[in-house]
Amino acid sequence: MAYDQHDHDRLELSETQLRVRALETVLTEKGYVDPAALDLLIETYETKVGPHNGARVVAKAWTDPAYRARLFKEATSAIAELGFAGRQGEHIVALENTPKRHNMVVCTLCSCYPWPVLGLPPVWYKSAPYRSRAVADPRGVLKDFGITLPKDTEIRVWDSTSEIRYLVVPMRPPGTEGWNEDKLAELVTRDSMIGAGLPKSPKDVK
Amino acid sequence: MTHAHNHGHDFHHEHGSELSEMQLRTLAIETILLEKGYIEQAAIDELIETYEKKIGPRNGAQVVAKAWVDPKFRKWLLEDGTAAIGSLGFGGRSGNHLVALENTPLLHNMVVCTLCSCYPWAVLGLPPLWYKSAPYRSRAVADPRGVLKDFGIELPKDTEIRVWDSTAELRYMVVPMRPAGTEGWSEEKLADLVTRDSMIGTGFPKSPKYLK
Amino acid sequence: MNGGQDIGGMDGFGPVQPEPNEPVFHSQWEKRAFALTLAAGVAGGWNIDMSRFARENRPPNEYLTMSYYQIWFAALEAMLKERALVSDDEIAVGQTLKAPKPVSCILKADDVARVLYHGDPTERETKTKPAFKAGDRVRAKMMNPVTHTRLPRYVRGHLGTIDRVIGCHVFPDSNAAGAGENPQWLYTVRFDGGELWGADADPSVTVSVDAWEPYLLPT
Amino acid sequence: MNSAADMGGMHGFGPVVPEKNEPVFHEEWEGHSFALNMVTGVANLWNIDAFRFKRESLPPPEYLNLSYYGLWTRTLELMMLEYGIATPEELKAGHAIAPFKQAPRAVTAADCDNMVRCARPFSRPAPGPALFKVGDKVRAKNMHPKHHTRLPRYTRGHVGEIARIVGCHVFPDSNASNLGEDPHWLYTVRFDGHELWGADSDPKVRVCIEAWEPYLEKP
Repeated sequence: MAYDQHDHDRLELSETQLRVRALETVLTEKGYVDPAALDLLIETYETKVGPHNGARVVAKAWTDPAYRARLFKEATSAIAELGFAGRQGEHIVALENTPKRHNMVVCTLCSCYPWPVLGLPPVWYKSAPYRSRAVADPRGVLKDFGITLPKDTEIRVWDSTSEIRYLVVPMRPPGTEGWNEDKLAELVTRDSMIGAGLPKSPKDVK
Repeated sequence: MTHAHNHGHDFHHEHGSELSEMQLRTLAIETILLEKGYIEQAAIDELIETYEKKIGPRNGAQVVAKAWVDPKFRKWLLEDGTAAIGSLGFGGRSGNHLVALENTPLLHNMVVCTLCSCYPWAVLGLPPLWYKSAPYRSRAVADPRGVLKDFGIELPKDTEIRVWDSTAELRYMVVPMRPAGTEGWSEEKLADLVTRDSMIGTGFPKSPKYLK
Repeated sequence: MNGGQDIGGMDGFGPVQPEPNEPVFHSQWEKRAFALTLAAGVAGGWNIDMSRFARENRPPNEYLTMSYYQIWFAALEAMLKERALVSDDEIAVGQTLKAPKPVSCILKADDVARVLYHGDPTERETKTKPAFKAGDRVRAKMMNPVTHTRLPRYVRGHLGTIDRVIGCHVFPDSNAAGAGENPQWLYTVRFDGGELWGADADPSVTVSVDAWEPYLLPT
Repeated sequence: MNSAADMGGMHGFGPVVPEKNEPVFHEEWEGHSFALNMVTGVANLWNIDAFRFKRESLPPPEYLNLSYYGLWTRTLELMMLEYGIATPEELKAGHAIAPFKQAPRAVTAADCDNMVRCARPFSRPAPGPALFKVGDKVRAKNMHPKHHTRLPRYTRGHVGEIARIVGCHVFPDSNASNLGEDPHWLYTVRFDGHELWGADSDPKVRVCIEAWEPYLEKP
């Protein structure tokens, strides 16, 4: 009896599926797109580019103070040193979480997201609940992720309205002294680089 | 009290659409309220009959026509809409606090409810679909001239447009300007010129040509 | 435009629901729609601001009901049709019915890696000086254009502080309309939560947006 | 709350499309949805502000996609559930399921006739003097409560002028949450179009709203 969003979605989806196939056929026939390019694009974002890139950046910033300084001064080039650059990451700014300040990234107007370091955004990042509430009630949103910050922690929300893309550098978890970059990178979650999560605890990796 | 079906309210069936689902769901609510003794069937019938047949823009048209011919009534109407309109026997639901807005050559009034669909039922009946629609509700306050264009109306650029957003329980009706060429007409004849839209502010009264 | 996309501060959408182990794409057609959007953009020659406007320029009820890649795909169809590269009847039957129009270039598989790595930077040279410097107080303009803009409604009319002068960047309001890049100084502007959301707001929250100079007024 | 109902100033919904010779109800069930809403009001099962709050609390995609009376029926269902008038099983079955409590008294046609004709004013005795007088400049508070409110978002933070002191009226913000009528002074406040929509807007447009005293502050 209730409005069933699911049924609605299913119907819509099958129709969209058919239209996508039809359009791909026509665009390929007309020579506007190269089918091999399509496959490569999908492969790139499905397997190559993803949060593991960002995790490398964060782990290096945790262990290498000179790199950390470069990252906060000029993130785009510091990140390019590790080979990550390009589409939807032409102008990257790194945001430093501290015990007093927590950063959180959103795009209220669409879904801007730093692709070269985090890959494509998850559905929740693009959803109306996140986009509508992150700017007005970030603490409430963090609760949806099971996170409660101390009341006096400043929360800085960054709404990605231009082509600047933001990457949160979370705080290095205690108990990771002497860890190498590879091991540290395993602690860095995607959500911690958006500001909707924290890195894993060292216990989870040992 | 038995099933609503037994009282001559067999809803039309339209399978597979939102409508058929809404028919069933509305019927379910009605049946439960009847069975539990919250309402009598006759109350439902009476309400539908009232708003479908008895109360409508004809009420408002009488108010406007009287204001056009009777300067004392006009003054009273603009000062205390509820009392003046009440003197013609109109009031009650969605007409407890009525305010009449006077259109002049320099000022055009237009009524909307951006937050829901508040409307002066007592003088205009139930609102038309467009009044309750998102296009009207979203645009009337920001682009009233554009909305008037949707109704085929263009006002002089220097006419002030005053939009009234019905956020409280006050209900507004617009008193349009009396069309020229109606000198000496009776109230009844004048009332025929007064359209619903002219009392919302999205239209003008009919031209006397249409009645002659 | 004040469309279905501009939802910062709106209530009623419910909680955020992260999906454990979310795949990059949820179905085959999403992958194709994604790749088609990127690839066809090269042939179609539109810019990112035109794409954004094509996505948001639909009835808000539709926008808020469609899934993410449905919106992308609908915008792709609209832009292709607008430029007469594909027609409705061709999509309906899934066949080419009209001869292709010549296009200046298409995305070849060999170029994918290079094109993605190079991206599409929006910073531009300028001889002008920025009107504001870090620390300046500014007011976001009260403006409600029906065309594309990147100034969210929830900051309009509010006072903020210039956090950073970013540089001179392509101005989306012009670029989306095909009126040229019209580069403008871009700033990060920080607003206090209390300024945006009223006296009852959480005092520990600030919100920053990137705003082009034409969006800002001195105080 | 900043709900989908609060759509003043939104773009993208398209033109207003008046219907020639529009019937009062387009479907028979619409008349019933309407009448049911009226009788439940007469039966005092809930107050009008609580009903409005429930209606606007629907998720925006649902609110914006339901037809007008579809929205009423949906809200009635939710109110019946919340106020214990029906169970989910009963709504699904479409009739009362024993055992249930009989209502103390059924609403009759005479009650409805009375409701239609007789005044049921929302004005109340004033608890004190009015804070503002006609001609005073006032600012609509920048507030974003999670509860029901009748201060549209497009006026918040803006300066207008008191055009009229209406009286002392039931306060919807309190009434909708069943916290009592809490009457407050009610004013008609007039805003210039420029103030609401910016310098590019039509200089001859003014917008009036009714605002309760707690919505207003000295500018």
